[in-house]
This record gives sequence, structure tokens and C-alpha cells, in this order.
Amino acid sequence: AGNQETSDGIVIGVSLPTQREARWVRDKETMEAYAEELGIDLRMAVADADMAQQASQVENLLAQQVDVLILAPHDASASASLVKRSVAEGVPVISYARLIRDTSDISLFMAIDPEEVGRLQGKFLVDTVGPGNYILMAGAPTDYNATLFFNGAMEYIKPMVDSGEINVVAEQAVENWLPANALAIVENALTAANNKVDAILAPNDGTAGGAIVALEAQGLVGQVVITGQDAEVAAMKRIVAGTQTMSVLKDTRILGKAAIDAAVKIAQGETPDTHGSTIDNGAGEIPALLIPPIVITKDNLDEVVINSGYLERSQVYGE
Amino acid sequence: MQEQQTKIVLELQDITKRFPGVLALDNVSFKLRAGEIHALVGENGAGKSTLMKVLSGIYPKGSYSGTILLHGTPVEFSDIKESEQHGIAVIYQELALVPYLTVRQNLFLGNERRKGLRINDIEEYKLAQKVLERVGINVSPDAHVIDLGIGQQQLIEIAKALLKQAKILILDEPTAALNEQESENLLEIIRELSKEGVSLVFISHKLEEVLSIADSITILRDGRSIVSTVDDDKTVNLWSEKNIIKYMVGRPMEQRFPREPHNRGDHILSLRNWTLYHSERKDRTIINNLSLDVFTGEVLGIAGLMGSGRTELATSIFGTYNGIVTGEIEIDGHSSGPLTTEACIAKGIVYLTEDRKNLGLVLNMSVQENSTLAVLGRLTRHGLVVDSFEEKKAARKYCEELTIKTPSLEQRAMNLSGGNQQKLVLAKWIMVEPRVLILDEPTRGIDVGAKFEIYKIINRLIERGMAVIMISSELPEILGMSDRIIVFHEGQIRADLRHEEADPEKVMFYATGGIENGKA
Amino acid sequence: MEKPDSVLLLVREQIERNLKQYMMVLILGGIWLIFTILTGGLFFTARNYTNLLQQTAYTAIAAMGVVLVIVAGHIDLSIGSVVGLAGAVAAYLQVYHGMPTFIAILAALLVGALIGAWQGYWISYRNIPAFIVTLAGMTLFRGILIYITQGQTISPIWDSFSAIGQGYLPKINNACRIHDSTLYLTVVVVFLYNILQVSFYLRKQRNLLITLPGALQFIKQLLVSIAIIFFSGFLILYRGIPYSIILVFFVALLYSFIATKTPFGRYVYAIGGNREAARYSGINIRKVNFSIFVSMGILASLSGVVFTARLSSAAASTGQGFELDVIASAIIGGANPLGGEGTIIGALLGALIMSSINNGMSLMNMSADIQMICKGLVLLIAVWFDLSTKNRK
Amino acid sequence: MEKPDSVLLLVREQIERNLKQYMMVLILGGIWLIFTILTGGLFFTARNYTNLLQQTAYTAIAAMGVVLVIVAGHIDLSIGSVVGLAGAVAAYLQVYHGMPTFIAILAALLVGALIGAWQGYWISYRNIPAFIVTLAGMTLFRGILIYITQGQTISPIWDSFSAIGQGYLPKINNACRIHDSTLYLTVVVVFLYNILQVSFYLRKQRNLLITLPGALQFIKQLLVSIAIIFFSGFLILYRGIPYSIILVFFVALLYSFIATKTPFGRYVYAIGGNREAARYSGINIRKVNFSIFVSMGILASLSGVVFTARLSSAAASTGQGFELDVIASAIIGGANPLGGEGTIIGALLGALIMSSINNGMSLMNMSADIQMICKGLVLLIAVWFDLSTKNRK
Ligand SMILES: Nc1ncnc2c1ncn2[C@@H]1O[C@H](COP(=O)(O)OP(=O)(O)OP(=O)(O)O)[C@@H](O)[C@H]1O
Ligand SMILES: Nc1ncnc2c1ncn2[C@@H]1O[C@H](COP(=O)(O)OP(=O)(O)OP(=O)(O)O)[C@@H](O)[C@H]1O
Ligand SMILES: [Mg+2]
Ligand SMILES: [Mg+2]
Repeated sequence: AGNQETSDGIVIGVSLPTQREARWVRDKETMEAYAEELGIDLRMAVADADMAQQASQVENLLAQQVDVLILAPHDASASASLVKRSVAEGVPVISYARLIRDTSDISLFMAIDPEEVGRLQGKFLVDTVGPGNYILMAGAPTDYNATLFFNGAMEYIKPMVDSGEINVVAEQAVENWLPANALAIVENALTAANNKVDAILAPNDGTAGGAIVALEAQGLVGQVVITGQDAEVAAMKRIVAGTQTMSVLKDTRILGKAAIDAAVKIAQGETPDTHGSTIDNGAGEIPALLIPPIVITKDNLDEVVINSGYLERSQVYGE
Repeated sequence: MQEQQTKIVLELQDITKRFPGVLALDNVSFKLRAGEIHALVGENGAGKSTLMKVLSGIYPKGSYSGTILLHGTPVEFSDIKESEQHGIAVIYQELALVPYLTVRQNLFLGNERRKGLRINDIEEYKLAQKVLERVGINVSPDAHVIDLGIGQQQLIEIAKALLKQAKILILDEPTAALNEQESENLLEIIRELSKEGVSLVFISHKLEEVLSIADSITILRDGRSIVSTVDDDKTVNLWSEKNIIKYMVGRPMEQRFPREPHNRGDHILSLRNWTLYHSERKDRTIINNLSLDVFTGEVLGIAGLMGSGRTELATSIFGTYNGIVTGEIEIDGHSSGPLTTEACIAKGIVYLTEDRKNLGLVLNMSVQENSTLAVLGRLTRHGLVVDSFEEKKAARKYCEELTIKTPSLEQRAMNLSGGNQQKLVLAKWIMVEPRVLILDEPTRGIDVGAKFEIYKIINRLIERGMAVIMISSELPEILGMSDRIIVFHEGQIRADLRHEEADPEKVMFYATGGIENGKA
Repeated sequence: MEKPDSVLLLVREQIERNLKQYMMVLILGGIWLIFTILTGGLFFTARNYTNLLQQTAYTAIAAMGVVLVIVAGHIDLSIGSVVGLAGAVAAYLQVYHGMPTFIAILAALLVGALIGAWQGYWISYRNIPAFIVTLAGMTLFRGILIYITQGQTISPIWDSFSAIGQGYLPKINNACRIHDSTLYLTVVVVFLYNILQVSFYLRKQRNLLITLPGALQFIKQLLVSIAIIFFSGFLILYRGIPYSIILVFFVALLYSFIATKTPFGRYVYAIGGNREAARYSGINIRKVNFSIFVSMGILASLSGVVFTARLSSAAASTGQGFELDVIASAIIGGANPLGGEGTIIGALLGALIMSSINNGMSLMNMSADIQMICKGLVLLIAVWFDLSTKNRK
Repeated sequence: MEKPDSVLLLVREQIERNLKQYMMVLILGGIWLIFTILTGGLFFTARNYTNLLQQTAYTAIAAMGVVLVIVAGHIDLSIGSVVGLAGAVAAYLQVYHGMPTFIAILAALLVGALIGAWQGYWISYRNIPAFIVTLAGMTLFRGILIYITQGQTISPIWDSFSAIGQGYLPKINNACRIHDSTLYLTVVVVFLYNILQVSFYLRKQRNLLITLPGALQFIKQLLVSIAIIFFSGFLILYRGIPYSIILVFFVALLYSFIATKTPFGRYVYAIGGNREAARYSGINIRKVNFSIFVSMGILASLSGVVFTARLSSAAASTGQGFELDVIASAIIGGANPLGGEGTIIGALLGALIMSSINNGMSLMNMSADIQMICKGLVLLIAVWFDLSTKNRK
């Protein structure tokens, strides 16, 4: 943790993409609590899943003379110009949670790699189900991160599709990530496949929830393997109940605190220690601090989610 | 006056126009001679406006059958622009002004004065001022049309048509909304135009005007041309109101105003300290401290010039005035502040607006729905469900009583002729069985036969113990029907005359601001 | 009035007046036919038919509310946020405070009514354009929703709650091979329909109003009865009638009744047709406008309840963009965006057309971008087809 | 005409006619004042003022286009999708095909014009309500956009392109401490403004039209000049005038000219104010409506170009929900949602109010949900305040 004396007067700006998803709310809370603990002046701006709005907010943070900017972009590729502007003003940028591409001005990247999350989902399906009938859903077609998740998963699934082992019953993107849309997609896909479905790739817990409703209606729940991510409370309850097969934990508490620590270091002119690990963002190697995402199943849920303190036992199991 | 054999500039041959369920024009022929003033008369719904809309391209080629000959050559118009290019301009019966635009913008709409790409504002200003003066209206070219009374709007329409410098000018009831003086002014303009060689078609229900100005007359009845002086070689001089009416209605009519002596009854409505403030300039009053008493069993006529505030008085009583109203209103001895429209109707005070199209009717609703709109609450079962049978019966009864010409009760109000629309608004209010009926220009655009019917209805209402307040700019009507006449000038009552005392000179004297000898 | 002509005239009028609805039904039939062919029959199976109805239910409910709003010349952009907020309130009360389903739903409806009253107040008593008030509402209520959920999905709700969105009318005799209770319900509905029609017919005759000739009236009733039996036959063969569809049915009856049979309904049309004329007829415009928005709030929250029940959960993004689907349904169903025209049945058909397009394309497993392109085109063409056959001005 | 009264009347009329705009300016001032206090002065610094303008530019451009659409009684829901698509086309051509900035932008504008023509065709020649056509367009063009981008963000664009959204007018003398070129520009603008006013004034007098008394005319020009100098002073002290603001300025001049000085502009108001009257005046309604949508398409794509330049990239989600901001700006600026009323300057002010609210709250680092709640309320109250002081019917 940072030192009370030296962190005095440091202003850290944070720009988050949305508050509609629980994980970002957690990021926000973690960082705010930790900054208060350290006595750091934290300027937090949260956009509403809108890149233009986020661009304005970054400008407004810069206008507040922050020393370091922690930027979790809504659209990582579209954020290079924000980094450029920020660095031009002498404000170093930490690329948080999503890797900002095509700029070498980033001081540090720290994240859970979205493609890695996708890979975990794809690998899980291929390992547990293997050949069979699959319903593949991607996140919002307008959301670049959705593409990254999906591409990650397809690294495992695509070869088996090509070899004919996997039969894709339906492959559709869920508009706006809305569970209701996922529900309709799965309902219709089940109708089309006459219920002969073995696995569903759901891009996150919300859409998984929608898909499971469709499975329930056909009495297929528990028989079809279904993925997710975000470790939402609702999903944890479903995993306990056996209706959802897996989710992916991205423990943002560690990430949030680490980001503040790194920001303080950078503000004081030091270089945060990444143990030499770097990542290529298209413009060169960037120092990187990567936190591995973890697969959650019924078997490891208690250990990974509850014992680690990510969620309270009562939240998942009730009173 | 023109020679008998002047050449025909325009001829309509065998025009037939059909609407769903209505044969509006049935083989109508019509000839217009160069430089003449040609009156086109007929009952409400006879087809006058429709004929002119065929001529001007509102109903484009293909939607009617028959031929239009202009200077002997057949023409077909597919829109108004085309007929305008042939020198035909029309003032439509339904005012066609854009409320949010200014007077100047309306005057030149579709006919802008240009300088390159842009509008030549200065030239438009100058022309606007000139033409406004010519039609005798004192408004700024920058005033918004929405703020003008209906009469002023009519004059703007006329000015707008004058600016087009047409060779053939059609005026569809241009004087319906004007008072005597303005009408006279307009007739003078028409005579001048005719002298300048413009051919004019003049549609009106005011037969005195027709007789005083027309060179020829064509009469329509039920979509057919009955007679035309152009064919029969009769000269207009030999015509009288009586035989026009005979041709129009199909039977002779002896009397214009069926006035009966009434017995004034009790006090029914009084106003005390009634003051209206201007809707935008709150420091200005339109009517100041007015007092008025209305009695059952009398027709109270209100005379005055346009803009004298009569409409404002009526709307303020009825709760639809847009500015602040103060004062006391006393009904049956109960006195209170200004009432809401709902309360007025509940107490039996109703108001027939002068602007049927914008304030009187929901044009896309049916005749039936319009007629029952104000009494719907009473036509219900258990106060909840509209009793469709009762509704239909009531609608039919009043439509028949007022001889509204419509193919069915389901017809949309927008498809009725102007006069029939007016009757429909009247039907709506008579259905309320009011105790005080305020009529604002009730016979505007109504044919003589129907006027007579309306007067009889007024008499019937009076006999049933109601009071009728009749605001009208037609002096003969005021003088002919009222038991008592008050004369308005600039928001004040200048005179209160009994039927016997009143004559046109007196009324005009007070209406123009004259003050009684000795009191001045 | 004339007698011999008038019967023909009446038939003609009846047909013309209802042409809009008939045309919509034809277009819907066309869409169904095309998708049935394209999906090799899959579209027109009992199972998909049931799915389709359930996918339509919540849109249809809100669309029926927005018809009145649009007819009166307003708009409501806050529907999606209200749907989300009301659903979240119900789920919140049940999941975090253990409230029984009935109470939770009542609370949601109350929230809807309050929201409606709030918006209605600004629109009718403060004369602010509905576009602004409901746009502000859209942001405001979404903000409150995010505040309440903190991004978390609220779940799971009780089975009694989910049943509203996912459940079916129970069978009476479980051993029965077909769905008996739905069958009985159908019989009752067909019976009632015919009774009402005949009694109305006789009452018309007694009142000496023009009626259809007996034979035509009979044919009309027969056709409608067959249609009802045919379509509920699908439900009978599958799992019976979903609760949500019963709800839609009741809302449709109630709102058709309000729109066509009550003074209030008439006033709504009058205000949209000519606000000033309505005012000059003594209609209390403010009260009517206020009530319209309260009704909209209640139906939006009811839609939100069905939505939540269907997903067994509520989330911060629920209902995003939903208002456009709802308004589009009403307008496809013939509501005039400038006010004065529109019908409840039209909105219902419009919602069904919208979800048929979505359902059909999703069955064909089109990719999202192609789906969007097709959806845009189909929407346009359907409305064009509808309007062009009626050659309105 | 009467002389002594009429001058007073004219002054009064001038004030009343412009009251709407004056009121908006006051409200804007109020909002700025409040945020300046709440942010401890941060809001009203040269730097934030520059940011604010840049954050407004693309909304303002589209809002000026939509004013004509709304005035004519239509709506355009496809703006957001068109913004996204046009921006993506430009970025695509540059990033994947190396087209120079000028060509790429021209192509984007062409796409906008074609889209406008497509929508205009359906609306004016096929009589389909704009709501439906542009709702279909919203889905359709978003679908095409996703198809083009395949969910990928297209970047990076060249610096010459980004400059449109991020760059400033260059200095002439780099050593100069203040921004010299902006200063000169300001001087030129103030000079031109005064020249034009005086010449118009003299022309009016020559033609014997009523004019303001000389002293008043002088005061008016003085006040406007001071305002221009004051606000560009901010730009001069920071980095000068951004290119995007120069663009906004030109579009505003052009569209104000079109709206108030050309027959076309007058027709737009006439059609929205009374369609029948417009028809009876011989206006070719179809042609006018068609042109309105072509103009909207072009401005939407111009806005898309600025948008893309600002982010140096184009993505599938660009412009989602943007249409509501744009329409709201126009309506806050006094456009009547039912048509007939609205001004270009109003839309500009409306856009500025919207982005001031966003900017101020973001400076205060409010959390997203609280921001949304406040934004909804502020929007409502601002419009209410505006309307209530004008007590329109
Ligand atoms: N658009 C329309 N649709 C259906 N019927 C119409 C339409 N326009 C006019 N009509 C009918 O055509 C007939 C002739 O109407 P028109 O307006 O020409 O009468 P008019 O002679 O001008 O009467 P008025 O003196 O009342 O103005 C009327 O019966 C009217 O109801
Ligand atoms: N909305 C308004 N805004 C400003 N002035 C108005 C408005 N309405 C009416 N006036 C003015 O109020 C005065 C009286 O109006 P109005 O013409 O209705 O009186 P009237 O005596 O009924 O005359 P008419 O013979 O035209 O019926 C006129 O000077 C008119 O211009
Ligand atoms: Mg007529
Ligand atoms: Mg009057």
C-alpha cells in the first residue's frame, strides 16, 4: 500500500465505462474505498456505455488537473486518441481492464484479458461436452468487447465445428446484452433443433439467465451445459442450484487496489513493478499486470467466490 | 357594364365529381365572360366550392370528368401551381393561412419575391403594406396570423390573392366573415378589378351583395346548374332576391326574418365588474368593468365592428378566454367568479364559436361523434358506457332538425360543405338543451333557407324560456331578430337599444365610437 | 333515410371502416406464410406459435397503453425505463424483503401509477411537451433503476411470480391428452362472442337501426368463431394458454372498451383530433391528459411485471430501447403519430407483426446484422403495403 | 402609420419575438452560474469552455438539421445510425483503402445524402409516416454499420481527419502568447456583423420602413459585439478556436439563412404550421419534404464525420441513442414537437444546454446513476422555466 505522507496531494482520475453492470460498480466501490483509506483525492467519472460520453468525461477529468489517469475504456480501440491527449498534457495513463490498442503512450496495462475469458468459456464447453449440438451467443453486436469474448471462445470451438464434431444450431448476437433477447434466441433455437441441444455459449451471466429460462420451459435445465461470466450473485445461486454450469470470476478487487497503488507510484515518478511481464498492443510492448480469470463451477464455488471474500455466503445461500 | 357578347374566357363543360356516397357535381356547366363579375349561388352543399376546386386543380385531373376550356382551349390542372400559372387565383372558403407565420410571410406564401436565392424582404414589406392598406386592414406585416381574428384573417386571404395579379379570381364566400363596412370596401375592390379586366367568380349567401355587384348569375342546386344568365340572356337587373331564392331552394320564400314578439322573463345571467386582460400584455385590458344583464325570453343582439371585443366577451363567459378574467357572474341569483367551460355547460350556458373549423369541430371525427361531443356524459348507461343507440338517435334527430346534408352519420366532418359544418356545430349545442345560448356569427356561410331555419330554432328556444345572445356582424340579422341590441365599441357597451328604437344608422353610429349628444 | 341502397352501403362502410384491421391481418398472414415457407414449416407449429405469443405479450400490453397516448397527440419515451423500474421494484421487494407475489406486483403497479401521475402532471398542468417530460423521465427512471439495482441482477423470484410470464393455465384432468381447460375456455369465449353479437343485432333491429342482412351477419360470426377455434386449437394441442396471454386478452378487452365505449375514450380521440375544439366542447383536457399518462404508467409497469416474470429476474438494463418497439407497434397498427387516430386492436396486431418478424428471423438463424437489415426493410414494406392499399391522402 | 407609438411597439415586438431565445440564453447563463459555483470555478475556465464547445459540436450540427425536420412536422429516429454509418464509411475508406481525408469525408456526406434521399422518398412520395421510415432506417443502417465493421473498431484515422474533431485553428505567430489567429478572426467577425447591421438599417430607412431609433440600434450592436468578444476571448486565451466550432458556425449561418431568408425555409414552416394551407398556396409539399430529409442526411453524416474525428475511430455502437439528444436539443431550443415552430439558433442553444448539463455534472464527478437522475430533473426544470415565463397556450 502507498505511504500516507507521500501520497498527499496526489489526484487520481478514474474513468469507467458503465454502471449498469455489477462488476463495474464493484470496481468503483473498491477503488473509492481504497483511495479513502489512503487519503488520496480520487476523481471518479462513470459513463453510460457510450464512448462519446466517456471521451467528454476524460476531457473533464483532465480539466481537473489529475496526476494520473486510470482509464477503463468502453471501446478499447477507440481510446488511443484519449491516451494521446492525456499524455500530451503530461498525464500518464493506466489502461485498466481493457487493453488500449495502437498507442505506445500507455504506462501500464492491468487487466483480466477479455479474450482469455472467452477462451475459458470455449475450453470449458469443449472439455465438458465435446461433440454435440451447440447454441452460440455473442454479446451486443455493437460492443467490441463482445467480439473479443466471442473470438476467444471460438478459438476452441471453431476447429471442432470445422471438423464436423460440433453442430451449430444457432449463432446469434444478443442485442444490447439484454437477457430478454437471449431468452427469445434460445427459445427459438430450441424450437428449431427440436430440443436436441447439448451446450450453450452464453457470453455473460445475464444472458445465461435468459437462456436458462428457456431451458426450464422445456424441462432441459441441468441437461444442457451453459456458460457465463462476471460471478453475479444471481448466477452463483443458479450454479448452486445446478441450472447454470459455469461462470468466470474476474476478481476486480485485486485489480482495483493494484491500480490505485500503481497510479500512486507513477504519480511519484516511480515505475510500478510488473515482474517484467509485458503485452503487445499493436504499437509495442506495454508493461502489463495481468490477473488470471478463474472458472467457477459448482465444485469450486465456495472456495473461489466465498472463501476469497468476493461474495458473502449469505448472498449466495440465503440467510 | 360589359357588352352582352363579350367573349367567354372560361368554360366548364359537363363537370361531374363524385365523393364516396355523394354525387357533388352532376354534369355542371359554367361559363365566365371576360371582365365580368359572375355570382355563383346555391344552397349549402350545392357544390359551389367543389366546382371551384375542380377548376383550380385541388381536385386534380382524373378525379373528375368533364372539360375545362380556357380561352377556348382545353386544359387540365394537376395542382394549384398549374392553375395559378394560367392566371387563376382562388380565395378558398376554408381559410388557408399558416398560424405561426407572420402576415407578410402568409401573403407571399408560394409567391415569394426573390432576389437571387433569397427572399427580398424589403420589397415584400413595401408590397405588403400597400396591399394591406388596399383591403383596409390595419395590422403590421410582422403580426402573427394566430393572433388575428377571423375577419382579419379573411382580409389577409383577399390581400394574398390580390398579390397574385390573376386574370381570373375566384372568391368563395369572401364576405362571410366581414362586417358591412369591410364588405363594402371589398365589393369596391372587386368592381375595380373587374374594370381592370379581371374576370371574377363571386360565391356568396348574401343576396343583396350578389344583386348589387354581379353582372351574371349561375345557380346550382343539388350538384346541377339550374339556371345561368349567360345562357338565358336574362340580365341581372331583372332579378330579385325572391326569384334567386326560388331557384336556389326550389320553392318561394316570403319572409327573411321570422321574428315574433317575445315576453321578457326573469333575470338569468348577469355580469358585474367584468374585466378581461390581454393574453400577453397583462397590463392591458380588452374589456374593462363591464356590466350586463340577460333575461330569459329575449334575443339579445350584440353589434359592433370587428375587433370590438365581442368574441372575447363571449369566450370569457364560456371559460375559454386565453387571458386573465376577473369579475362576477350571476346565474339564477347565484353569483361567483368566472366559470370553467365544464361548469358553464353544466349550468346550461353554451357558446357557438365563430371559427367552426379550428374551434368548433374535430374534423376527422364523424358527424355523429361531433354532434354529441358536449353531451356525451348524459348519453351513458350507468354514467359509464356510451349508449350507442341513444347517441345515434340523438344525432339523427338533431341532424334532421337542422337539415344537415350528409350521406350518413358516419361521414367525417371534414367532408361536409362549409354551411353544413356550421349547422353541425349548432346541432352540438342545441343538443345540450341550453338555457343561455351564445351565438357568435351563427349564420356565417349559411344559405338563406337554412338561415331561416336557424332563426326559427332561435324562436323555439326562446319560447321554451331560454335566452339567446347573438353576436353578429350582419346588421339586418341583428336588427331583424333581436329583442334588444347592445352596441360594442372597444370593449365597452356604447348603447342598449330596444328592437323598436334601433335602426342601421344608430347602430353604426355607436359602433364606430359615436357618443350621444350632450354626454360628450 | 334511404332503405334499399343503405344495406349495401352499410356493408361497404363496415368493410371500409375495418379495412385497416383487415389489411393488418392480411399482412400478418403474409408474414407468417413467408416465414413458414422459409423455415420449412417450423414457424407455424403449435410450439412456436405459443412461443410467439409469449414473446409478444409484454410489448402488446405496453402498446395498448401507448395507443391512447399517441391518439391524444403525445408520445412516451420513458416506457422502457418504467418497465425496468417497475419490474425491479417488484423483484426487489420479493427477493430482498420476501413480499408475496401479489403485494410485490401491486407495489410495482403503484409505482407505475405514481410515475404516470408525475409525468401527467408536468404534461397537462404545466404544459410541457410530452416529448421533453418523458425524455427526462427516461433518464430519470433509468437512473433510479441503476441506483436500486447497483448493476446487480435481482433474482430469483418466486414461482408464483414467474408463472405470470412463463406459466400456463393448469389442466383440469391431467390425464387428458389435449389441454382440456383451454378447450373449455375457448368454448366459453366463442359462446359468449356469439351471444353478444346476436343480442346486439337484435337490439339494433328493435331500435330500427340498419343492420347487416341476417345471412351476412351469420357468415361474419361463423368466420370469427372459426378463427378463434383455429388459433386456440394450437394452444390446446401444446401446453394450453399462457397466463400472460390471458392477461393480454383482458387488457385488450378493457382498453377496447375504454377507447370505444366510454366518454373518456371519445375525449381522447377528440383531444388528439382538435385540442381547441375539445376545449370548446367543455372537455376537461387536463384531467383527460393526466389520466392518459396514469393509465400509461400502470400498463408500462404491468408490462414490466410480465417482463420480470418471464426472465425470473430484474436487471438495470431491462427495457432499454423498448419504448421504440412499443410505439412502433402502435403506429404499425394504424395510430397516427400526429394524433387523432389509432385502435387498440391495431396496436395488438402491430406488436404481433413486430415479434413475428423477430421470431421468424431468429428461427432462420440469421446473423444479427442481416437480421437488423431485414427487419428495417420488412417494417417499411409492411407499413407501405398497408397504407398503399388504403390510398389515404 | 403612427410614428411615436410604433417605435415603442417595434422595440417591444422585437423583444417579444426574440424572447424565446433571450430566455434560453438566460437559462443557459443560470446553468453556467450554478455549475461554476458547484465546481468552485472550474466550470468557467477557458479550458473547460473550450472542452464544452467541442463536446457540443456534433450534437449541434445534427440538431440544426433536425430543426427543419421537426418544424415540418416530422421526426428522424435514424440520426444516430446515420451518424455511425457515415463516420464508419469515412474511417473505413481511410483506414482500409488509404483514401485521403477529403475524399473520405466527401464519400461520407454522399452516403448521408443518399440515405436522406431514400428516407425522403418513402416519406414524401409514398406517404409513410416519418416515424416508421426513420425507425426502420435506425435498424437498417445500424445493421449495415455492424455488417461493415463486423463489430471491430476502425482506427486509427489520419491526423488531418482527427483535426476536424480535435484540432484548433493554427497560430500565425507561434511565439505569440495569446492565440493570434483566433483574435484576428474575432475582429473580422465583429466587424462584418456591424457592417451588415448598419447597411440593413440604412436600407430599411431608405425604404421608409420602421426601424429602431439609432441609439437603441447602437446599444444592440454594442451588446452583441461585446458578447462575441467576451466568449471568443476565452478561446483566445486557451488554444484558439477548434475547427469543429468553425464548422458549427458555418452550418449555423447557412441554415439560419435557409430557414429565414429563402422560400424553401418559409415552405418548411408553412407545411408544419398548416399543411392544407401550404397545399392551397401551391407549394410542392413532396419536393420540400424530400429536400428536408436529404439535408438531414447530409448534416447527420457531417455530424458523424466530426464524431469520428473526435474519437479518431469508428465503431459499431457509434451514435447509439444519439437521436434523442439531438431531438431534445431542438425541442429545448423551442421547436414545437407538433411542427410549425422552431429556430436554428434555438437548436444551437438547446444543444449547448444539454452538453453544459452533462459537462457540469461530470466535472462534479457525480456517479452515473445520480447524474442520470439530476439530468432528467434539470432538463425538465429548464424547459418548464422557459415555457412558464412565456405562458404559451
Ligand atoms: N372531400 C369530400 N368528401 C366527401 N364529400 C364531400 C367532400 N367535399 C365536399 N363533399 C360533399 O359535396 C357536396 C358539395 O359540397 P360543397 O362544399 O361544394 O358545397 P357548397 O356549395 O360550397 O356549400 P356551402 O355553401 O355550404 O359552402 C356536399 O354534399 C359535401 O358534403
Ligand atoms: N390571441 C390574441 N393575441 C393578441 N390579440 C388578440 C388575440 N385575439 C384577439 N386579439 C385582439 O383582440 C381584439 C378583439 O378580437 P375579435 O376580432 O375577436 O373581436 P370581435 O368583436 O369578436 O370581432 P369579430 O367581428 O372579428 O368577431 C382584436 O383587436 C384582436 O386583434
Ligand atoms: Mg362552399
Ligand atoms: Mg368575433
